[in-house]
Amino acid sequence: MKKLEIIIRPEKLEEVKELVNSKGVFGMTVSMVSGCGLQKGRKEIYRGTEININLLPKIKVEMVVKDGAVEDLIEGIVKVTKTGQIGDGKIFIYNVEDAIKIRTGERGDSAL
Amino acid sequence: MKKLEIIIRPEKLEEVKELVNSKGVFGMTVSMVSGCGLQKGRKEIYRGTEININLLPKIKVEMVVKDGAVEDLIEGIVKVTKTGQIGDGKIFIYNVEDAIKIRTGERGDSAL
Amino acid sequence: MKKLEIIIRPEKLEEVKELVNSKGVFGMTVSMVSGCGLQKGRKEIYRGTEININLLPKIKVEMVVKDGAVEDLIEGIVKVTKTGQIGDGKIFIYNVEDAIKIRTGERGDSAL
Amino acid sequence: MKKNFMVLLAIMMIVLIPSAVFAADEPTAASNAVAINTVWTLIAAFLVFLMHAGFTCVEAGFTQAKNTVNIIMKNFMTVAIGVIAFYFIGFGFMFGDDVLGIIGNKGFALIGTEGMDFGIPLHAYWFFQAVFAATCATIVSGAMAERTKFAAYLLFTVFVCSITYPIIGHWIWGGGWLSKLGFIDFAGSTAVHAVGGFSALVGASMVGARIGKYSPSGKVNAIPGHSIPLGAIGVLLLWFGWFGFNPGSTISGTTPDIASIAVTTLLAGSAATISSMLFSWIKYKKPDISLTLNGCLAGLVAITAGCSAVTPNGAIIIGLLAGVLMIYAVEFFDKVVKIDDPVGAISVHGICGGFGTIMVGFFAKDGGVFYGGGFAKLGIQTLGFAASAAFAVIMAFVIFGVLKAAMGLRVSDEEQREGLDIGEHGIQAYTNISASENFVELEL
Amino acid sequence: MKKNFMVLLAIMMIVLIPSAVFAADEPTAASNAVAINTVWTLIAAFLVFLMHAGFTCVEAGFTQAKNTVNIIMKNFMTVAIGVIAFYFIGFGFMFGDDVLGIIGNKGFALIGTEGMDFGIPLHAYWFFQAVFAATCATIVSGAMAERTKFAAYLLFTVFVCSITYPIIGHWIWGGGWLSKLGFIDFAGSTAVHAVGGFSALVGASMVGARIGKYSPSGKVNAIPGHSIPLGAIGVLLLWFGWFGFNPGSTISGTTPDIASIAVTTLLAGSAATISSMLFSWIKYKKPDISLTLNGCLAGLVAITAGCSAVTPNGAIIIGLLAGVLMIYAVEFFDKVVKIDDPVGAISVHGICGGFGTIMVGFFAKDGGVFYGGGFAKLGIQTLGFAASAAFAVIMAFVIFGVLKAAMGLRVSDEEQREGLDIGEHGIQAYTNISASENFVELEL
Amino acid sequence: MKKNFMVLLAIMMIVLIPSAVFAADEPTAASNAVAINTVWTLIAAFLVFLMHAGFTCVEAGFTQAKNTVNIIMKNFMTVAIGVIAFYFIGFGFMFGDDVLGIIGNKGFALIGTEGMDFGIPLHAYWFFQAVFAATCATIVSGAMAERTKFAAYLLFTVFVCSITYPIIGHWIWGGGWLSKLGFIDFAGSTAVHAVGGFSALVGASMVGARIGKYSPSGKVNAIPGHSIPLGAIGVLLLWFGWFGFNPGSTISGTTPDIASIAVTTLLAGSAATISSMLFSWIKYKKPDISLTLNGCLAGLVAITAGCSAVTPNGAIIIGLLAGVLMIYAVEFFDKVVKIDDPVGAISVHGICGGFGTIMVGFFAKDGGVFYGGGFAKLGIQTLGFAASAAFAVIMAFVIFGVLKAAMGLRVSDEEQREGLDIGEHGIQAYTNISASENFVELEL
Ligand SMILES: Nc1ncnc2c1ncn2[C@@H]1O[C@H](COP(=O)(O)OP(=O)(O)O)[C@@H](O)[C@H]1O
Ligand SMILES: Nc1ncnc2c1ncn2[C@@H]1O[C@H](COP(=O)(O)OP(=O)(O)O)[C@@H](O)[C@H]1O
Ligand SMILES: Nc1ncnc2c1ncn2[C@@H]1O[C@H](COP(=O)(O)OP(=O)(O)O)[C@@H](O)[C@H]1O
Repeated sequence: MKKLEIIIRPEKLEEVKELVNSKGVFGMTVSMVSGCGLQKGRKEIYRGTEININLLPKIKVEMVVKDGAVEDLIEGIVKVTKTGQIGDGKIFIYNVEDAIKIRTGERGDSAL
Repeated sequence: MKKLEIIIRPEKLEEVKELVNSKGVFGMTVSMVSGCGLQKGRKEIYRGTEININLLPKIKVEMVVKDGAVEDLIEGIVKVTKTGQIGDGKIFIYNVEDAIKIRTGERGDSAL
Repeated sequence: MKKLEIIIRPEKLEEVKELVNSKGVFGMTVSMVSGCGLQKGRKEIYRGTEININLLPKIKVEMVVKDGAVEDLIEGIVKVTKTGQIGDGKIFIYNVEDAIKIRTGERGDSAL
Repeated sequence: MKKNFMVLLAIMMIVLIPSAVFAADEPTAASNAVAINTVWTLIAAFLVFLMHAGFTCVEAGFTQAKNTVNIIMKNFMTVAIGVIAFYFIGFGFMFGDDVLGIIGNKGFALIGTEGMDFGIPLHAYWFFQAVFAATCATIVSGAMAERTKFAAYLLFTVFVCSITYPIIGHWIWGGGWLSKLGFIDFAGSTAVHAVGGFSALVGASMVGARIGKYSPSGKVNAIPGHSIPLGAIGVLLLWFGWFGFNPGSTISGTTPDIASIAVTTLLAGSAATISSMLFSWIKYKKPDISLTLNGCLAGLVAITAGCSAVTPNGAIIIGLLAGVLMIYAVEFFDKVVKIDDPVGAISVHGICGGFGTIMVGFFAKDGGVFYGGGFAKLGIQTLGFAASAAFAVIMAFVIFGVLKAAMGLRVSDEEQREGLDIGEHGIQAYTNISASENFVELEL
Repeated sequence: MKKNFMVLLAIMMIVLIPSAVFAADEPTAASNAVAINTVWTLIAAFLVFLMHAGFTCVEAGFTQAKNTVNIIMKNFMTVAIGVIAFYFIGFGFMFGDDVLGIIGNKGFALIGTEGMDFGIPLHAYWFFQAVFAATCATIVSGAMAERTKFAAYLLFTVFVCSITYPIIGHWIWGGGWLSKLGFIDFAGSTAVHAVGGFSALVGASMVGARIGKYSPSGKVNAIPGHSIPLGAIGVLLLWFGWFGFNPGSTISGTTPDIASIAVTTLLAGSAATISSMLFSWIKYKKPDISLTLNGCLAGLVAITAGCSAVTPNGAIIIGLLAGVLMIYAVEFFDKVVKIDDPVGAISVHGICGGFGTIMVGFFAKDGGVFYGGGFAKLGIQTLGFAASAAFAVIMAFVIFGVLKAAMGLRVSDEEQREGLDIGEHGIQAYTNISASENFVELEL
Repeated sequence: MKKNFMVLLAIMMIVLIPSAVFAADEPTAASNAVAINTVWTLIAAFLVFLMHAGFTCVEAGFTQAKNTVNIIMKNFMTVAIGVIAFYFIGFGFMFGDDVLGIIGNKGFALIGTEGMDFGIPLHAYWFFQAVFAATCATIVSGAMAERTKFAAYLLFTVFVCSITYPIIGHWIWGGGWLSKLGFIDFAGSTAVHAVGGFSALVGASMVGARIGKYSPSGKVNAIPGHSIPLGAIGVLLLWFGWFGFNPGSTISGTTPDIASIAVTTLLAGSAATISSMLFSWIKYKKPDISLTLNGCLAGLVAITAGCSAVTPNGAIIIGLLAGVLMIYAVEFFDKVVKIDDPVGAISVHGICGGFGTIMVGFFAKDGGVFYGGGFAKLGIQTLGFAASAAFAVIMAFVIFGVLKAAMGLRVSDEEQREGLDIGEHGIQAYTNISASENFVELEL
């Protein structure tokens, strides 16, 4: 099992959800995060004083999937989330040692 | 060291905290997330138009523990968080390569 | 590639950002979390009734970096975030199997 | 309000002319006096209307975010339903010709009102009374918040504004038996607040506590409200509205009483704010904002009965006591009798309403115990409060009993956990993210 | 407002003395009557002013958090710009001497106002009219929210408050052709609300829908507002302000009409609240708070034309119908014509404004169809509404057309996605964390 | 307010009868005039009361979420403490018989007030003055927000409302030396706003800047407020309340001045809103909402002194200038003298209060420089402002100095970082999640 940790622009979440559904993956966990990278934020002015906003809103999608599903998913996600502008985000891949489905107690791949 | 990443229903957090305390684990990090899985959300109507709410509020609890503590904790957590209804959540287990306690600089198991 | 997962006091975020910039690391993802550990929270009183607040606000910083950069970063981060009081936080290190930069499709170290 | 015969007589003496003589031709001193009284009463009524915004904010702020839509809907519908119920039914029971000292008999839908004379045009008087009526019901919504079925609450409102409140109002202000006894409840510590508060007591106890309020072990848990700023804005709007509620209850702008009533209202509210802040500071080590805000309301509720009868110093003392009494009352209901009242409505309106009514017996410049008036007035005040509260309790018991049997008062535990906003209204109060072409709704 | 000649005559008959006779020496009945009228008009105007807070809250609550600063700025600037534009230009067009029944010709910057007599001091009259004027423009901001350029909106406001509204206002209240025909629009269902609503219709359709509102496939998506409590506070403030808007439009506190107008306003709002709640409950299975809040406003808009002309029962019926009509209108614009109106301004103000104006033809006690008055009044009401709406549409078309050509109406898609707060004002409405020596700003 | 002898004389000439003659029997023109004045003054006072809600919202919105409970408590307690302090002490110093032009000597706790005549019932006059008094102290809370000890602030409030404000108020409105000189400060640009603003200047500099406001390197950091909507609602409520503050200061509803004062107040606020928006747009590239909201207040503060003395055009010019001046003042205090004022209170109330007072010397229709009146008036205006500001500064210096020595003004750095809500009140303003049987409190 692998975990895909996908950092995307907020407005791309809906498309990722649709893609993922179409690939037969059902579970995912989403959170609101802030990020910076090459995209360096922007300057704002508040009451005449500059503020550097260097963390921009992003969405993090976490998905634990079977080993075999990884490559296909990555390809699909890159396709729907890419705009070509900096700030598009990243996908990180981790190994997952085990998974437990609380409702049933199942473990391993069948817990997904 | 292993990390348990536990996705639960929001109302189960308090019980998890109590359980974990009773097992002698002290550290954990909690965040608000949204998730979907088999539980598919619900339809709402706003001003006459349907909205699909397919991400439901969940709580993510992260806990880094010694290798030996994993199985016992899993068992306990499943017990307190299981309702048998879909939407109960998952536990994912990851390997942690190292841990540092910032206050003391200690590393490894003694940093937990 | 390794992921550093750094739990710190909220007021230390700015210093971590500066440090990390100075080390030539550009990407990071930040989220608001709540945590407990040795620091056990506090008691509050609401309308005459006690409440135990045992989850305190923390900031989680996630940074995926090249293997070689890890130790130097840890040292720097510990230096700027340490106050010596309990509640300073932890750094956890995970292995990252792969990374993809969505904008370009690059993978591995060059995706960071 | 007609209050009692004496006030009525006084007003009539001042006016001395039928209200129909409203500047038909050239203005006269008499027609101008009617105009001043009308303008005053209407503006006061507008301020009372705004109290509904105050109640909405207080109750929403002091409850959880997941029930915010529901509590707002309850408060908002209370105005609408209360006004319509009072129009078709309540006003007639309250101000129609007296039947046996108990109930009025005409004026339903403003029909048959010829000959009714309130010193100002009937519509102005009716308007003031109508916005008043709805405040009584709205008190109940706060005490029953976060677990009561929406439909059940709405039906209860219909009954309170049609029957309970108008009947007690008739006793006190409509020429009924209490007004004949000389019972003083100038702007409604009993008629509005205690009636609301004691109805709330019955409602809150019949619907049961919120899940999690009382642990099986008997431990009492706090469930903090989700927005203190909302609660504070609400209290300030209520205080503002109270300057319509109390001074406006003269139904006359040509009496200097309006000024002294404004003064007692201001002083009592201020004194209670200070005493509850200090007392919470001493008792719980830190000045508690939620009790201080409640304390202010407690003082205002307490002065409402006697605002025209006591001195400024009397108002300050009543306020100081009410602020402290309320804190004890909150603890008592919360921890001893274990009736779950999320916003403290029973203590603020019920207990302090009763307290304020009885204090008139002590502090009335004219006839109070402390002014050498003996105990007669005190007796009447106590009787009036007790009878009204008892009637409110009985009525609430009957109405909620029937509703409970017919449809149930309480939402399912699952709905309660998820929040009544989703369960009853299918929407949440706050939406955090919403971006992108294909609309994103995150449930955070 | 001068309303029409008859009302004007009536006021003058009552006053009978030039307003200059304002208690120069000793007060007289006549000078007191002027004082009462002045006090009443000013206080009513203050309440109308507060409606701007109401609009601000409603529009902010019903749109997304990322556009909150922008919508607040629009509403806030509308007051300021509207007042100044009305001072220099609008008032003169509206209330100057009539030219061909179409436009006024003096009183710009309050110059040349000698001889103008409104029964109360000129400044009091002007003040009331000025705060009124800005409400008309503010309606448009809601319908065009979340995608319109700030500068373009501001310029539009200048024109509406200088030209569109004053000219139509002249027709109806300033002695123009509609007032000569006997058109009844007491407090402005047409002059204010329909004019605002139909301008909004043009604006919303010319600026186009928000990204994501209509999927390429034609699917209609909902974009929920970010804060229901804000929206609800706004509606309650608006309702409160409406008691200045309608009863204050008498410009006289010495007429008993102020009371009956307050009553019809209260009843129509309540009835519409109830009907829209029930209808949304039936239609969508749950009582929808956002439609209920809109429903209340729909009832208030609808009664505004006839508030002094209909009976309480008439007001209730008009309110009940408006509450339901508004829901159909919202669906119609949202799903059939696909004009994206985030807050429902077109339906509430445009449609229900027209509906209320026409209903006067049926429900006017004096001359309405249902009171045996035949169809003459109905015809005039329909004509008056149609002419005003048509003129508003044309003006909006011209003004927005020029602005679109000159500077564009719509922000870039990128700015819209990120939110207009950042794009237009460089700041966000809510800041969640901020701690530490080196200031932390998290964009969460 | 008594303002000065001339106004007092004028009022007495109008009234001509002791205020006791308040419709004892049949209403007369004289008794009606008193009633109109009383009704007007009370309603104006109610609006002034609501300004406390405005201040609360503005100060809470423009500061950080972690200090929201604290700032609300400060504003709320200011009303309560201010009123009680003014009752027992302040009123006597302000309006008792004049002693050497400096201080009043009776009327404490409303004792010994026989023979005091303000043209309206004493209680009405007192009420208006009492709600006024508290506004002065509340200005200070904003400038010292986010780092000041709660207890120290409360004690300061007691002194301001008992001593500082009443003494200066006596000079200006109570028959003291400035009123004898003919100093014009109609509704308190100096007496209320500059006194508050200059006290705030001392307080903010003595308590020191918030952690993180100024980096060791000298860099100035911005610390954005947590809720713009709250701030905007606050400004609109303040503007609404200002229509009580300025026109109500006539203490008379029978003078046409109430209308022209309302007009100047509306125009100055609007003009300042526009000028500050445009100026921030030019200077910082985008229209800044927080400066625009402050700009509106700056214009209102500036017109307060001369609202009855200048023309509408004069009001517009004063407003335009104040809007721009305020922005320079904010920059000056923020970046040059480095006094940390989170809400801009010093600039808005202190600087624009002084500016407005002095502008009367130029723009007064009667005696202003621009109306050929020479420089005498200008001199008196400048003197009056300077003397009052100096006295306020000295008093603040003494009071805060003593408090600092006795108990400290500033909370610990740790408390400041965590937020004063937890430190001083043990509770947070917003609670996000709360669910389940065993109550869950997430500190997010
Ligand atoms: N090394 C990293 N570790 C963790 N998160 C990262 C890292 N690099 C980028 N991110 C996340 O990805 C987001 C997009 O990265 P950015 O460099 O701005 O754009 P791009 O990847 O398109 O060049 C960042 O805002 C951050 O949340
Ligand atoms: N494959 C997955 N990867 C990440 N998170 C998941 C995955 N599957 C489920 N989850 C998380 O667990 C929650 C519960 O899952 P769900 O399938 O609805 O219930 P159950 O596990 O009881 O069948 C989801 O809301 C989601 O947050
Ligand atoms: N074992 C753990 N697993 C996950 N998070 C932890 C763990 N231990 C500590 N944390 C996080 O680190 C924070 C600080 O830990 P704490 O024990 O309070 O302080 P310290 O590490 O200085 O002794 C906690 O609030 C929690 O968020």
